[in-house]
Amino acid sequence: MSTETFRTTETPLTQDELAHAIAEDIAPGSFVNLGIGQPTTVSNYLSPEKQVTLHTENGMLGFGPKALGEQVDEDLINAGKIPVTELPGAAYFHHADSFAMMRGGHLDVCVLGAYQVSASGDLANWSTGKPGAIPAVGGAMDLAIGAKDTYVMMDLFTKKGDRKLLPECTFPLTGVGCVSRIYADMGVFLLDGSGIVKVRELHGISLEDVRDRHPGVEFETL
Amino acid sequence: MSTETFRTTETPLTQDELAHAIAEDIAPGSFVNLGIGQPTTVSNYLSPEKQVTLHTENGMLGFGPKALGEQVDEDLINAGKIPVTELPGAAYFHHADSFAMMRGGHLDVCVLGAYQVSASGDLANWSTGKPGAIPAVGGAMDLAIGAKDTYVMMDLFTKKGDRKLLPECTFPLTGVGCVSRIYADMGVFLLDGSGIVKVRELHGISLEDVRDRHPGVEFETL
Amino acid sequence: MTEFVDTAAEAVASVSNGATVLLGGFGNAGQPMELIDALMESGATDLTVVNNNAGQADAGLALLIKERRVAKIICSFPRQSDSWHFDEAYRAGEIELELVPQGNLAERLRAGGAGIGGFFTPTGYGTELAAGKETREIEGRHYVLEAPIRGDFALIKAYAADPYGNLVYRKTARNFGPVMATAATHTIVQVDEVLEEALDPEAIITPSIYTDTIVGIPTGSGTKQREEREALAAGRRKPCLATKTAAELAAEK
Amino acid sequence: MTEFVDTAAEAVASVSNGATVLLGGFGNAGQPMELIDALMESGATDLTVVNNNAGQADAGLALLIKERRVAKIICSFPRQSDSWHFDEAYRAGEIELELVPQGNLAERLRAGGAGIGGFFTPTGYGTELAAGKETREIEGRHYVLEAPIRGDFALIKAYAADPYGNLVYRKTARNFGPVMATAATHTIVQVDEVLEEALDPEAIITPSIYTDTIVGIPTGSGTKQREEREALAAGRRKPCLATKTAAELAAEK
Repeated sequence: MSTETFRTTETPLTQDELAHAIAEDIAPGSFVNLGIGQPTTVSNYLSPEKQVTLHTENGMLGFGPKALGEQVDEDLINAGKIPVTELPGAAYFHHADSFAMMRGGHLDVCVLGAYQVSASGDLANWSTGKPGAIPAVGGAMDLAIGAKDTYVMMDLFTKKGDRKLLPECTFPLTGVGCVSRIYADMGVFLLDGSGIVKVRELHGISLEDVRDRHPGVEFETL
Repeated sequence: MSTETFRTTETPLTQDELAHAIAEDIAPGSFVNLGIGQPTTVSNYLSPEKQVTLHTENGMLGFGPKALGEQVDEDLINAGKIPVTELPGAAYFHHADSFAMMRGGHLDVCVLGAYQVSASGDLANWSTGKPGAIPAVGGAMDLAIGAKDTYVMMDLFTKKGDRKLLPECTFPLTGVGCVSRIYADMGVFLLDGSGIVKVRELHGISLEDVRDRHPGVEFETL
Repeated sequence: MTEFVDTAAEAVASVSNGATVLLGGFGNAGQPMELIDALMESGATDLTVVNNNAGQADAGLALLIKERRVAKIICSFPRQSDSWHFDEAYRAGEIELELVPQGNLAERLRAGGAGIGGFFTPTGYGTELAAGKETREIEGRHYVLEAPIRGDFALIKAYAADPYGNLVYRKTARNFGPVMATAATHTIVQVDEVLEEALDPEAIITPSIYTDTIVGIPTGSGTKQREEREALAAGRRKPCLATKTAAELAAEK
Repeated sequence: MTEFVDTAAEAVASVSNGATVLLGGFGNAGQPMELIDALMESGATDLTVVNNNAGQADAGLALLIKERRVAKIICSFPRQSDSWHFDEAYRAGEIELELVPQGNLAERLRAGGAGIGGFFTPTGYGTELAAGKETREIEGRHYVLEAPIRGDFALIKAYAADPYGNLVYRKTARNFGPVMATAATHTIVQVDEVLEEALDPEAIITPSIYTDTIVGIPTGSGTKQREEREALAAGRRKPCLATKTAAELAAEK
């Protein structure tokens, strides 16, 4: 569990450090869905003693790491369509039951990537709204609203230096007011729907710089 | 299958003859729910060659006759809470799936008892509306609307001689326009929602008498 | 994470006054009798109970009602030949009744567990049980809007649990159990067997995510299941399998 | 009553022009590839297809789209790295797309099979995929009204069928199959194994009432399942079982 006091380090977290930090904050015994891509790396830091059970929306609880060699079975894949393994205690179910599990609020944590997050917790992670692009949403909107806590794992700024935490998202929304925490390379931010962003950690950036680079967003330290 | 021409006999059908007549009209391979009480006796005339599968709304397809002796298992009961047996090919499922099966129109035939049926197919079979009576509906309303065809099995008149086929039901409704056939001791009547009752068979009563005793109901022979 | 406890009393200890409690079972099949008895002992009162029936004879739910510990019951079939305790409480105006068609009850629980805010059902349309409810015609068929039901607790009976908290049921004792397990904040399960190995992941009916507290309590279900297992292992037919059809039995009479 | 046929061509012979066809599968898992190939051969056109994706590479659904046999597709994730045939048809305005969040797609199919006229879902509220749809606030949460989806046909892949037409699936190849089977007027199933004995009634996922036509077609699923069965019979671990945790694997790198 996280200790809820304001912390800083001199340098931004690496992706692995970020994955580790999220894993640390996931309570033992939790049921968790890790989104496709970067969020998947969180599993590298979930120690077996924690007994965290992973959910994949294509119908399984209790999958293990990527399948290797003779473990590979094309009937056993995760939502990213990667062959995975089975852990003892696993269960299979159909798509409607799987999404009922998610929509019904039974998962403890969902970790997702994001293009943008608003100060009130709106999430944009499925479309950049580019004209003429072919849309595809998959389970993004279901995942966004489908856990007791939705954590976003992202860089605080794009490669071009644009901020991703905004007063309002400019990209098409995935979900409204659904994000409770942002785990970014440069800090951990808690959102409670009030619009005021609580800063729990900063890494390689000062609070003053955070404020300067996020006009229109109100920050408070814990 | 029924031959759809008008038929008569001199005497009313006995309950067994009526059960037999209904069984004859159930197509081979049908999935059928037989309501509690008299409708259950239809199963006595379903020959195994017909491969009719019985559904019970408490979560089973493919149950067999009442359990006897060591067959009795209190975890294996029908909707009337009578211990029954299992047939090869049976399947168990939970209550929501069972009623989804019914509500979704997957059963071919449901046979129910009735207090009253209207000429347009409304059914009243759960309450006589007696003031102060404790109400109980069970699965009656789900069964009424939950099959491709809902057959009613009843006497044409009450013991007091009151008609049970009416222009409009006076008892509280179970379902609206849901009955497609009435199998009564004195005749078989087809309802198509038009309000005109098609008479397929009469037993121990003349068409003239039927008309006289059902003012306000329009009858036509096939 | 699922916790395993040793007694029914421990299992229901957290049920508080005023709680909404989903009780599994249809008739005696799947009824968590020992958990209900423990709830009786616990003293929890002012309960809202969801069950298909409203108690029978002088046991289980009927006793809770007799002692006026149930403020409200949501059920489909309260009136039975031996529902005298409910009948008396109801006539005395000492219990509130919400009567729900059985399939709507199951679907409302399913909606509660599945995060559905409401649904249009054809069941009950045009009847007095839909009085005052929103209706809608959709593609020529008439529907009634029904709301989800959720419980603070579910008390259910399954057949076996594995060490991870996954469940399987037994025959028609499955009934409301799997649905209620999804619809409660805290699901308490009594099982005949607590297994040492994981259940077959293909055959699990209630995944561990839905179970919170499990207690092993042998009942008659276990005896029957062992008989069945032994018969199959010995190459004999299942005891519950029909030996004759209804038509054959009727012809013999 | 379920009919068993010998070839995929016979199985899909009744699929008519203009039909709505539910296609099972998520990625390759559970995709009824041989049935889709037969549908391709059959010449049926002007189809509305419901599938999670919109075809990949040069096989199955992608070829149906390439040949402009699909007038409309209802799916959650059409755009993939190898969805070039869909991309081309879509950009040319030659296929209609209804984009549905994956969980709403599953729930709409479930509603279609369960006789539900519509339901309020929180998924998609406040997004452009809910634009123009009825919304409602229920107990402080916002919902969108979604409609059921039904198909004239479902084409799905299960693992095994018993002689009665009951089905079991295999691992995550289960996905949309059981739901689509309930939502179609005529459900066509390809299975790796047609069994001679009845399946365990406790473990059946799709009861025979939902299956209309079944064809046995051996695929790689059968090979893997036999390997698994042999391993278990010999007291070895399942081949697909994890030998190390993700944390251990990561530590080794």
